[in-house]
Amino acid sequence: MIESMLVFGLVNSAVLMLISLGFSLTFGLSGVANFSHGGIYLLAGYLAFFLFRTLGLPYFIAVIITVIVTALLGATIYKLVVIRVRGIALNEVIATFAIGISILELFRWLGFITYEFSLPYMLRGRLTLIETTLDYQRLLIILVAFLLAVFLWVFTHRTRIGLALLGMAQDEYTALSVGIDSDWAATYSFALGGAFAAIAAVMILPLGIININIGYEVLLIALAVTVLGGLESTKGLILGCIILGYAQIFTSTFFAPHWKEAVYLAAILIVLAVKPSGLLGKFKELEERV
Amino acid sequence: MKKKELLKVTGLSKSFGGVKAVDNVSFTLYEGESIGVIGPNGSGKSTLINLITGFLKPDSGTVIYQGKDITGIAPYKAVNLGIARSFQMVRPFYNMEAYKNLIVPLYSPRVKKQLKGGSYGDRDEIAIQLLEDVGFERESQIPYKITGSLPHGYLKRLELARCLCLEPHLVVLDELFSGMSMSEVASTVPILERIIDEGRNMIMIEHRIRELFRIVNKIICLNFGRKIAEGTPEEVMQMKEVKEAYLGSEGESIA
Amino acid sequence: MKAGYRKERIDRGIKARADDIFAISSYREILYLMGPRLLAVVGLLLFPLFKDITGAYWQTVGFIACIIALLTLSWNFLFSVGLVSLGQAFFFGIGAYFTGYFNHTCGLAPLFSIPLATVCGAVLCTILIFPVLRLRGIYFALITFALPLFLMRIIEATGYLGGTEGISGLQRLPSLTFSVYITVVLVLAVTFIFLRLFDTDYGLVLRAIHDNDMSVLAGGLSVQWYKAQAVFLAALPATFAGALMTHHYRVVGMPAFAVEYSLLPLTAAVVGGTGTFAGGVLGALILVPVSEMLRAFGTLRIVMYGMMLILFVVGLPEGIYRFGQRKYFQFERIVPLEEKEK
Amino acid sequence: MKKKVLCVFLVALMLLTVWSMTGCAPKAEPTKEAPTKEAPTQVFSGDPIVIAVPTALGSIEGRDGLRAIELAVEEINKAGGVSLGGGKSPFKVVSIDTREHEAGIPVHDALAALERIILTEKPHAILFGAFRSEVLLASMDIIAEHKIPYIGTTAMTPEMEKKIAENYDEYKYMFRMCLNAPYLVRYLSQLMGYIGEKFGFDKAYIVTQDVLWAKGTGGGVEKWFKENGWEVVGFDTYPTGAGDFSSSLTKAKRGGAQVIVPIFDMPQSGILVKQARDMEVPALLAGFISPAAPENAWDVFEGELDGLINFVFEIGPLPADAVPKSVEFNKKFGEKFGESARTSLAGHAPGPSYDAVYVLKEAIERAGSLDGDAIVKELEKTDYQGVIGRVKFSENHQVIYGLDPAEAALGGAFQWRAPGVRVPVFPELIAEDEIQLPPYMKN
Repeated sequence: MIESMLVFGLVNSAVLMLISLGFSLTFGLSGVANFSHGGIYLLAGYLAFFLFRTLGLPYFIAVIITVIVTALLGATIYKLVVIRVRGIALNEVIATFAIGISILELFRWLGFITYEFSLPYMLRGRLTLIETTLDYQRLLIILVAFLLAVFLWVFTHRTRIGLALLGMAQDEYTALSVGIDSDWAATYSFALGGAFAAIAAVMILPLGIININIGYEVLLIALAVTVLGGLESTKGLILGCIILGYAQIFTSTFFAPHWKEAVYLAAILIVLAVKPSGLLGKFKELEERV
Repeated sequence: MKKKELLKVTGLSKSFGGVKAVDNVSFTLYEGESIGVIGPNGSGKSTLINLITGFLKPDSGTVIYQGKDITGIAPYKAVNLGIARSFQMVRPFYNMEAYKNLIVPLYSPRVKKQLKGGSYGDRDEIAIQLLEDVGFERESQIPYKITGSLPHGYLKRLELARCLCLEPHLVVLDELFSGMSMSEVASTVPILERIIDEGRNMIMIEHRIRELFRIVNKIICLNFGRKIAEGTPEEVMQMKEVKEAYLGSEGESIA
Repeated sequence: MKAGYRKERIDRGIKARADDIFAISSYREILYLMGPRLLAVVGLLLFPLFKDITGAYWQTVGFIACIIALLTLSWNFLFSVGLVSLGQAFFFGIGAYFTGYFNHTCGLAPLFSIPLATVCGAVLCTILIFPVLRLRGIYFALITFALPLFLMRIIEATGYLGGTEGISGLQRLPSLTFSVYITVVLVLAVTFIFLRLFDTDYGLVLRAIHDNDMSVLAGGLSVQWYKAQAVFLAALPATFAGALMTHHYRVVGMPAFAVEYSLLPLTAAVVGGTGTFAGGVLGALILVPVSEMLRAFGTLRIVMYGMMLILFVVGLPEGIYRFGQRKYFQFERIVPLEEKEK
Repeated sequence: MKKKVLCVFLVALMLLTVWSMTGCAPKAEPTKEAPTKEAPTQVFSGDPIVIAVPTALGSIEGRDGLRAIELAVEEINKAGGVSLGGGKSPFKVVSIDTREHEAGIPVHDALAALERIILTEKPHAILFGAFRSEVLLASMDIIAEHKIPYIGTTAMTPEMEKKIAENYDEYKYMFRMCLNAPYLVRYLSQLMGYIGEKFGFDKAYIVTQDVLWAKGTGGGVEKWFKENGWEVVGFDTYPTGAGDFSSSLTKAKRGGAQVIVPIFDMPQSGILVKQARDMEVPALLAGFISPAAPENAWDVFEGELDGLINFVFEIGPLPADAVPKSVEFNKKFGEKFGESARTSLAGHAPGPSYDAVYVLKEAIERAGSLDGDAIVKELEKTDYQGVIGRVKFSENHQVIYGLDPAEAALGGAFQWRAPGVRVPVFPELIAEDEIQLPPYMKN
């Protein structure tokens, strides 16, 4: 029992991590909470489905095209809409949320409601460890989540672009004064956020069936993890995912599965009430007393 | 004669993400005195003020005001004890008429209830009166203009007026003169002098040393969050550390 | 517009005078200033009388529009204090459940259960939100976004208050006309009261919090305490809306926390102009009937909402109310740059 | 300051629109129902008989149900129409989206749609009806007020019959042709009994969605298990939208459950099927998983379905040779809407929706009138052989379901077999093969 909980807690954490990486990245680097994350995620799923099943492209190529297209979409959303409302938090949220629900509900209207949309596993097969059977797809999810987290850390701490973005996030004025273009940086972060959402989608959606309501769920998960872990902190994000992932598995094993969904929301509420900057965040502004 | 302690700060520290913004600062302000705080940019002056007035919670150390421990007190409570402050970056209510800005402090419990002499009467009238005191021309339209359209110098004086509304016993001014023109500074100095004459105490952060020395009778110099000097203006300016720290850093920050 | 020309705005004559002088100036000018208000008030009050012409269905739509208008008023109140709510459903649902509980379990008649639920609901909302009032902007918005969903999950998981089934068989209200009238009157009354309130010194303090909460603190006022009062006042119309709607449909369940109750007021406020009470009401009165007319388009209507939101946020952030106000009081004309005075 | 010019203008505009919209729509029709109340015999007018379909058209059940109704109406109209008052009147279908399937939509919104279609279209009958149970119950009062025959074919709550029994005169207009929850329990328990007997199984694990009908069904099956000497290893309910079932599956595996009974109608339940295979849970899945019901599911799940036993609530979408009309229905549906529409046909609602039109036609012809009360009286006498078997209403207006298509309407179960065929296995009279253990349980 315990070992299976440990394993599936890890899987669950990795799923949360993949889902929220893109959102958290955009939020951390550009300061914009991209509420269209769920929409982009689902769009990536349907796009991959279209390329793979309808056009019959090899899955690997379909995935790459999907990632590229969603990255472009992310950048376009920023260039077309977000840039015009930048800086007014409420309007950013409204605009991106409106884009998100527009994407989702457009799919619903187009008739993407049947049960025929699914993506294939990337790796088939399974292995058994201490009486717990785990399939390769879930192992792959753990691996990819880990790799992306490492990539993110290296990217923001070791590469020029990443450092520029991070500098931007920490102090926009200073960054501007040393010649970093704020819009360029934000466009970049939106594109990366979109690409990450697409990677998450092609990794996670094969586990089940693509459905529109997942888009809303994804947004909620991303919010919960980001708030819990703290902004601009990769370590916080990982910690947040692990806490949430295991909390869910434990509640559903020891209480009842229907408490599981309450865990995200409770996390958002408790963290914001007790330590608004998140577990490892150091957002000075939030520590200010009002 | 024994001077009465008004504000006693001991061992105050605050760090932001590993950087010590204020490091073990102690000083005492006696009744009837005024202190000027100087130091290069980023030396922790504003943080110190935020700690005293409750806008930040110190990591360690105590603040005693009139014999009462007010460490980490809520800012509005500090105000109601008589500590009024101004902000370095002006923070007026941009969408209101200038005089309406003063209605808010006039609405505070200190002014409403604690002050002797009862009610202030019509708040609008008092607000305009106060604005006139800090140099808003009464006959002009300026007090009735939307705050967002006023020039910076007026906003600074508005900050001052807001402090005065509160009938404070201790006025804390954070770089009041920055952003004011020479003539504005010249006309504001007498106002500050009058405030002190009225028996109020003052803590002033200031870069304009000459005006500062006219007003205060004690100086504290901070560098990298630490107090490096304390004394009368003349004494402090003679100290070597002060000269080095102050001028050296100033030179750097220009570069 | 061609280069060398500019748009010039000129106030219509009447605006040049002070607000208190016009009353004695002339009949026409009084009408010019008062007319729009009177027309709105009278129009709304007469609406329920035209039941035969509009049919019961559009009366129902009017009723729902007024309910959403109440939620929008509440949203705008919170906005005016600097609190952005993404979850008006929270207030609505709490009011709804309170009245359901009072009516079903305690057997109180709607006459008592609705007012009681309004007040108790507002108190509970204030208590629940109090710990997070220090948060600003998007962080507060997140809380309000999560709260109704959380309460919904709690009710689902624990099965309290009827669980997933909800409480049904509540007492009904006398008639549709009654419901429409009571909401119309309340929308007008709440708009009036809120507008008046924000003209007093107390309202000034609330507006000041929206502008700059640090300065309010420096002015010696407890921002959190005033925000709490504001939440209480803003919650009143919303919890009332929930309570009334519950009795109108005689059922309360988890859908009382439905996202629609958060989304519609938000959209209405943005369309009408954030921070304007009359604008919000106007937004709701436009949006709800439009939403009904778009029913044939299925979920495409949500896409249209989305587009509308983006258009307004990007293109007309002031909202139609302020836009209309400007058009009513000002001429616009194109003048060549050379003629510029000064 | 606060001048409400535009406000007024737009309110006036709104009022105007309202007037114009309500003003032009009905007017001509209201006379139609009025005379029938005095004289039950209808004079032939040639006007179409209006069938209203107010439901969640954005849901898969709603969409397929409406298509089934359109198919039946087209057939009837092609054959001349409904004999009424000495002539033949065609049917006309009007539909409105109640948006019930959208998570954020409150009950009132669906009711408003129902009211709207009743008031503006003046339908003579309502088919399909509410999608969610709570909407069905809440709309009963509206139907009672307007006295329109209402044949529901999706929402499954047994509360409806209870309310009809309590207050027949008010609620007698409500009928239901689809399965209700108690029947589903009965079917499931019979299936379990059959499986238990055949393979000697006595350990089960129940997993349901956290919605009224699924939980109720799960509870009913649990009760049956306990009464019949089975061990119920666990009973979990998952919120709609859950995406990970590992905790239940682990428990099931540890507890040695031989049968897992899933009861879900959410798309994410597809994860359950896949995850059960991924975790190599050695148990037979037998229950209802909506995504695994349509014919194209085999490809969607990439063959992971082998051995799964799934219910089809009403057999229409599952062609069974024992009910010839169901085969015919599938063929016609495929011809009209295309093969891909047929292979994704929902396992719930299309069958009874199709039959409901014929049942209504016969009732109207027998009544010789469009008066609600008269139609209701004739509907109660219905005895019709359709795609779901034999349609007869109980005294509480629920179609009787049973095991024999010649005796009653039928729900059925099929088993997925490689290479992607749905083999009807239950009830015995329509079974085309015996239930087999899935390949992974054979060794």
